[in-house]
Amino acid sequence: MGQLFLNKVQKFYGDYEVLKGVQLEVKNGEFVVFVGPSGCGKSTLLRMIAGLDATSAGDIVIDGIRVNDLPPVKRGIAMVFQSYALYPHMTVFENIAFPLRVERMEEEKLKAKVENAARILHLEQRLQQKPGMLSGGQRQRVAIGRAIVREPKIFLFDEPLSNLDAALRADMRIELAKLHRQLKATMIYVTHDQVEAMTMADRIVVLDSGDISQTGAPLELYHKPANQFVAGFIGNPKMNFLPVTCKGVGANGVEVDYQGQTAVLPVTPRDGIAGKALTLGIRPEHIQLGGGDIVFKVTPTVIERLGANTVAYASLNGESENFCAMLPGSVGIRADAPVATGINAADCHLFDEAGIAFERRVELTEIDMNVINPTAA
Amino acid sequence: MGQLFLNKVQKFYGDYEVLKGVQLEVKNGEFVVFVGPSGCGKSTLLRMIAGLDATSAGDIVIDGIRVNDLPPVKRGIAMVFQSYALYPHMTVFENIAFPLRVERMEEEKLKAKVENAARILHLEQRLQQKPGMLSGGQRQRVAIGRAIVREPKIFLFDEPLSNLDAALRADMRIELAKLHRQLKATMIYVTHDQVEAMTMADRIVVLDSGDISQTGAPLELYHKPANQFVAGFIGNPKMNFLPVTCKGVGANGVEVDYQGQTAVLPVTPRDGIAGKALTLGIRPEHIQLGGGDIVFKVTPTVIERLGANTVAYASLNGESENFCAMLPGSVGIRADAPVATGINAADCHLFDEAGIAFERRVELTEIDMNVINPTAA
Amino acid sequence: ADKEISWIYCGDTIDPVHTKYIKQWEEKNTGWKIAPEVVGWAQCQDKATTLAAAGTPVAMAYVGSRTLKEFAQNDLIVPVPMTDDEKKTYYPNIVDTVTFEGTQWGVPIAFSTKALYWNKDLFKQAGLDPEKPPKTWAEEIEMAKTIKEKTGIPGYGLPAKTFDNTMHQFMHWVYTNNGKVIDADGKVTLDSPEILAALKAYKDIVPYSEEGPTAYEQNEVRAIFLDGKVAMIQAGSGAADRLKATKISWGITTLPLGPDAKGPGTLLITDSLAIFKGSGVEDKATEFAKFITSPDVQSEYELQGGAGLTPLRPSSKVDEFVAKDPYWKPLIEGISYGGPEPLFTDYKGFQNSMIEMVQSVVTGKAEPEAALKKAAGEIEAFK
Amino acid sequence: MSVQRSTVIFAWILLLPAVLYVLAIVAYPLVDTFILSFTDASLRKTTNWVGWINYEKIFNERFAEVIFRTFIWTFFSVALKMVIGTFGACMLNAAVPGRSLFRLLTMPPWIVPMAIGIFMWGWMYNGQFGMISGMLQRFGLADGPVAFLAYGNTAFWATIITDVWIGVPLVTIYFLAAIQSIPKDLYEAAWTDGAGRWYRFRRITLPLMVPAIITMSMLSLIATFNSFDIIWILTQGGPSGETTTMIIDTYQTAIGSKKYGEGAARAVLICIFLSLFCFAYFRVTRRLNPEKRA
Amino acid sequence: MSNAAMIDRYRWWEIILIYCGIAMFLFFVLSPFVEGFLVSLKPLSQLFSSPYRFWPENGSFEAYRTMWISVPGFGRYIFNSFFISTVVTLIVLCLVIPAAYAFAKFEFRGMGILLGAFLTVNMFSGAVLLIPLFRLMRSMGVLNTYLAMIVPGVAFLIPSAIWLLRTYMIRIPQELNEAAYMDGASHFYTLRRVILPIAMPGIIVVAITTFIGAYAQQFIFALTFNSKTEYMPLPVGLFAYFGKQEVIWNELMAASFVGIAPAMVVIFFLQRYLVGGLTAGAVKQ
Ligand SMILES: Nc1ncnc2c1ncn2[C@@H]1O[C@H](COP(=O)(O)OP(=O)(O)OP(=O)(O)O)[C@@H](O)[C@H]1O
Ligand SMILES: Nc1ncnc2c1ncn2[C@@H]1O[C@H](COP(=O)(O)OP(=O)(O)OP(=O)(O)O)[C@@H](O)[C@H]1O
Ligand SMILES: [Mg+2]
Ligand SMILES: [Mg+2]
Repeated sequence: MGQLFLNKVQKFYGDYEVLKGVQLEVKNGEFVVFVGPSGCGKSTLLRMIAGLDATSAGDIVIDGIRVNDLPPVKRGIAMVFQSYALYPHMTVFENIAFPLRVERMEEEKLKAKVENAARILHLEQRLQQKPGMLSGGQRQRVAIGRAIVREPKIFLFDEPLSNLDAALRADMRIELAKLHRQLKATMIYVTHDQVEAMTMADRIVVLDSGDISQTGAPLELYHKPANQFVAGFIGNPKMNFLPVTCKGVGANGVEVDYQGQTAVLPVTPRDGIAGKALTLGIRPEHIQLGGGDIVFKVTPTVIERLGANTVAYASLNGESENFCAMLPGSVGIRADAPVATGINAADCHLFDEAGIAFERRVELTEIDMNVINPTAA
Repeated sequence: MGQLFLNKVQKFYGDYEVLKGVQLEVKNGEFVVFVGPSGCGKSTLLRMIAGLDATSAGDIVIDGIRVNDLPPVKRGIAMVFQSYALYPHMTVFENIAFPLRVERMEEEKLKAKVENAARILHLEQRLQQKPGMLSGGQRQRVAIGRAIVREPKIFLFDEPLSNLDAALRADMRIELAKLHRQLKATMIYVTHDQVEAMTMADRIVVLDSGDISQTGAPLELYHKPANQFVAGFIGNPKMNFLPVTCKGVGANGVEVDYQGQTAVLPVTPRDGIAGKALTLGIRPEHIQLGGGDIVFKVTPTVIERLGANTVAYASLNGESENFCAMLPGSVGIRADAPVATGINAADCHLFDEAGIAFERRVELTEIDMNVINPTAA
Repeated sequence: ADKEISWIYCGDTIDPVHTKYIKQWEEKNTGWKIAPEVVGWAQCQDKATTLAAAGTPVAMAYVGSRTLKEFAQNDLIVPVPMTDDEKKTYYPNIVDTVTFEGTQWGVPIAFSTKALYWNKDLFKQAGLDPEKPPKTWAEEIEMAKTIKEKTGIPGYGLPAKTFDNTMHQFMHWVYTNNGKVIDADGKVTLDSPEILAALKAYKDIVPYSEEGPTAYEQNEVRAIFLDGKVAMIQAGSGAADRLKATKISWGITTLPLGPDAKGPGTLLITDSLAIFKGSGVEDKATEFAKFITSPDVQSEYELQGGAGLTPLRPSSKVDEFVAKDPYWKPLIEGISYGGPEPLFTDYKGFQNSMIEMVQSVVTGKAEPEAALKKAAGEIEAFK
Repeated sequence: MSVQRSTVIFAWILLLPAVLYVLAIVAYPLVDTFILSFTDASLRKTTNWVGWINYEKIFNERFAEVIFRTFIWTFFSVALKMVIGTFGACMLNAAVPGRSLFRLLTMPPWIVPMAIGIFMWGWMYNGQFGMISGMLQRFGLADGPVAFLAYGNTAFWATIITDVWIGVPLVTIYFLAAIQSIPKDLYEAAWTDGAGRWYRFRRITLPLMVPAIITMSMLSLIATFNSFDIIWILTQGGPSGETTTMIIDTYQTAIGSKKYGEGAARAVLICIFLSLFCFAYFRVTRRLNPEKRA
Repeated sequence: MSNAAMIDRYRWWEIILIYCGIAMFLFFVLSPFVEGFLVSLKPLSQLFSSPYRFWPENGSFEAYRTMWISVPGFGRYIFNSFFISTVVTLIVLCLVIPAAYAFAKFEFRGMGILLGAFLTVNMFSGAVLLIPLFRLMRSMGVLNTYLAMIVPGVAFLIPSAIWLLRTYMIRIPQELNEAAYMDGASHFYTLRRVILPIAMPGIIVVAITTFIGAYAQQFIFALTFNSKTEYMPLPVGLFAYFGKQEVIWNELMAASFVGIAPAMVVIFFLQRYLVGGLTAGAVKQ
């Protein structure tokens, strides 16, 4: 119960095509996160699933029933808004009870349900307060409480944590994850914060201007991004991209040349790429001081010391801060003092001119297959 | 010239003492960040320095002159507001030019100055647009532009990045750091995001309900927090605290007992602590799987896989998620599957009952002294 | 420059006759100028009063004669005594309307009387002789009844809205029964058999009047009559003028008489020019007032027809006029036993009590005797 | 704190022109009226100090009735304005084609000179020739002319309706604005939970309009309490004084009967009543938003 | 498929209900105008005829022509109304903008009382204060000039204008003031360069309400304080269609429609701001 199928869903605003035929299947009980840059259509898609916005073309199917023309309540979904949309004039109790009042649930049952929800969300003490007196995190929980009392098949969240400060966000993230396990409901979660996406999702859907760019488990996206867009979007700090030339193709992968140094990257080769300009991708956390398959000198311009690790930014090829390395916390580098850095071929990603990734020969099992597909476990 | 001295600055709202005698000296050209939980008085202090709020008691001295009764413009201060406070009806050019128009600067000089500021901030293309058409980061830069044209001695920033999304925030952080180096002005920056504090500050001032809890370079606060409040506030995820008992004091430090295991922590001992209940602090990034001076089994309840690293949360002693470990990205742990974790005595912090830290015997020079006191370099 | 005589002139525009004679007078009296200010009927009286009360009176204003007593008592206007010769030129009783404490306080400039109009078609329809209008109240009530019962159309148009002419209309009944509200010595004689009879007649005729008399004032009732939806009304000359434009066949006669009547009567309403005290040009204003109301000017003004005015003075011209338009005759005949608007210091207070009295009888809230007693008691305070 | 003192001085400088203007034009006549209320001022040129007599005179039986009627009249008029205004605002808020035209069409009663609007209503109410009576007869709902202004209670309601009519456009527009400032996501949230239109109106729109309703009630209470032209033109307070409100009575006393002193006393009384309302209003709004403004 | 947000999508019967509701509402609002309009079309002689006929028999726009003849100054009256209202509006804005700003942005002792006092002024219909006002106007020597209507008109329109504008200005973020203050701008400079432009929608609302208040409603002052026909405003001009015996109803109504047309045009163009401006100001208070 809670299975969602989007079939070539399209959305037009006038002539402007916001969603270009989204095709997606969400399994029952799955936690799916939509990520993507601002304006890519995440909210629009979510609102269409909710039934708040009309679908221009395509089908939205929930549990086998096409729901395009059903109002939200008939779809068995509940939505938590970014702004929480709490009713300012009602107490927390009444806010949570609202969906039940709509159903005219009898008082006793209603009370039991609200109190149960409040217990799950640790809101027992707040039931008689108005939303105006609550902190951001508490409000957020009230909004969730309002969603869970209805026992919907599918929860929709639109950037629910973006109004919270970092500490609270971390706490709420954990609570949401636990809630998911507890309720076993299908959840669809929109965010543009990819840390949230990585930590919470069973599966991440990366949207790029109205299209699905890649779907997959968080670590699959991290380790095997299908294209340069996903590679750049997933991972923080952003992946570094270096222009390389393809020297040739061998059994061990593709040989590339970066400013005279060559390395063989363990990716599945394709035909006819010899001599072509390709893009090499390397995550900041895979850059090390000193040796590696490819080494180069950089002069960090900005150094951020976060305690646990140190992030160094440098200009490569004269462009502004396009190179970033994440190094251990106590690393001895200084701004404006050149250092030698290196990367290992095994950590590299390779993209063709169109930005399509060459499949990496990474054994995901090495990383712990159970984590990559936790639902399969 | 941009030296600031706060002498026993107090602020009352009615009977409520918001600031309890703040004593602080800011050197010329320093980048000082005020951090602290919400409501601790950061904004109030900043607004008092700016001259927006009156000072209840104490002196605010800028370059040797007591400015308590001077209006902001006479203090040589510029402020960037959290909400940017851009004038929505004026173009970017006019917004930046505003302070110069107030001074009735002649048109040509004004134009030159605005254009110069726009160049520094990469706003040349936007000068004729209205703020409503700009993205968050661009607006932020306009607000900074308005501050820099006046060439103030001191810049004040009140959570300037909190409205931006994570990616933009990272970019702006770098730009602000560069701007600081470029202008060499004194900057005072308020935030409750301690990542920002760590990465940007020459010196961090941790405020705790109206009092300064500790002042120091970012890594000093990270490695040698003066008390439990600072220890918990600096570092992300938060430091873990474990209740321990003092077994005795030796030459190598303090011997503590945690659930039957003992370890000698390399901290400067004090008299009469034997047998007392103390608190051991250990950062999540210093927890490792397997061995260590103290080892214990935990059952992770929530696991966040960020790609580069994995954060595991567990309940210790039955409390909710009070234990957090930051492990390598591809670590093989699973929720609800117990694992053995360990910590090294050298990484530990120790606090007495009042929360005051025992000084750690960490050689900060080992970590690169230049980084800890960059201005001294 | 020229000395000015300010004049509050009621209406929408200055009558061309007046314009003509103002010019004539100004030519004769060099150095003097008449400055008329045209103020709508609804407000002109109040405006003159406000100005006087505020201490900046106009020289001369067109006011209802009924307010003259109030003005005089409060020392706002100067008397404008008439010579006996002058008095004689007017129809009888007219001078009384501006007389108080033995002298005259204004110069009459407009005059109206009422007569009974009846709709011959409706009479015919009801089986009555269309050429025989009622002569007495009893006949009037009886005929109204017949018409109402036979045709379903109300027999009588009774205005009883909270409006000044509700009292006026009632005063017609008072004066057609030899009644008096206040006698020459200033004694209130409202509670008299004559007036009680009038009030009772009102009560009797209500069932045969239009639905909801308290919603209509005189002009509205007239409009209903013009529409053929009521058979009889009391109205002034204006109605005749308008009837000409309709298909109704109508007649006009003197107002029906009550049991105690001595002869045809009507309420004599005059408007006067009052000369305000303190304008500094009182004498010249008086002179002008007399000029502009002098027989020739006045008859030219009032005999234009259509305005609803009745001539103030008898003259050969009037006779000619009556001969031409015989409907004038009953309007003039009533003057002989007519009476003025009763002069009270607080005229409005008095009027309100009278309206209240009429309305309470018309709506059946009170019996005539009780209503009359109550009103008589109240108006004592307004003398 | 010098900073703050200069700010306060500046605030007063800003206020001064308006304050002085109103003081000069209104306060003087106001004080004059207040003084007048203790005299026997009339058309007579001399006036005497009479103390509280004018106030004592007010409280005869008749006036008690007038006060009572004024309150009832005001209550119904304001209540109807609020109800119709809310209704209108909701209707005009609905996303249907033509709504901006409809919004424009609500304005005329507000723009037309009040007297003219009232005359038009006078026409409507006319039993013989008016639209309402005519239509009622046409549709067989009445078997003869219905003279609305003829009877106490119909005239009472007729004047209220006209007053409502004049007040409704501003109330509607104001409420429309209030409705539009309610965040849209509240409705979406409620709708997601299955709340229908009516339910959403009852549980969200209405409660969130309360501040606007209170403000408008206050402003229209003042206007309605002082509403003069409507009753004066339609009924002059009749029939039998059944539409006489305090302001009508004040006018009749002061302007009609020229008893300026007594009239002034009545005016002062009206003022006292309204001040009490104002006071209550401030108390209520303070309770509604206890926190100072943002 | 329409693109309207789903929540605004109505079922057919809901649309019918909404239109019925709107029709009911507009019927209430407009029916007197319908009656008035029909009256203006009927020849005077036919005005009073029963049974009631909705459509006038041989109705015509004749009254719209003759009204100019019956009251030759009517155009002038409209002009006067426009002129007076414009001047009144300008003066009110000049006085009210600073005052509303002070009420909205500064906190000082006595503010509540003063605000209440302004509301109190709203309570007095000019009618009650007529005679003292007259004396005042006289001593100011402005009787029988445009000023006689402008001066008191302004006074009685100030209070509600302050209320409206204040609620609007409260919503302008305080940071803008502070930012300007930081940059050394004087209070006055801030008001002129920052607040004024931002408050424009609110100011337009106030301007419209003031204009209309002055345009159509300020009857009694004109009547009492001015005697010169050439200065009279529209409402007084309309009363020129009242004779002693009779009201020229059809021309009166025609004139009313002609008279309010200019104001309607103004509203037509500004109504967007009217609702929008109130929206921004309506939430609190
Ligand atoms: N009502 C509308 N009319 C026209 N275009 C719209 C409308 N609503 C959204 N859009 C456009 O659709 C695109 C997708 O908007 P959407 O709100 O779904 O983005 P998003 O992915 O949620 O972005 P964000 O992360 O900023 O919330 C945007 O380019 C936006 O401009
Ligand atoms: N005008 C005021 N009147 C009374 N108390 C105030 C006022 N302004 C601030 N405070 C109180 O002063 C304390 C400090 O507020 P301040 O805004 O400086 O906090 P902050 O550290 O900036 O918090 P945040 O991170 O949430 O911005 C708070 O407890 C607040 O409630
Ligand atoms: Mg979105
Ligand atoms: Mg703050």
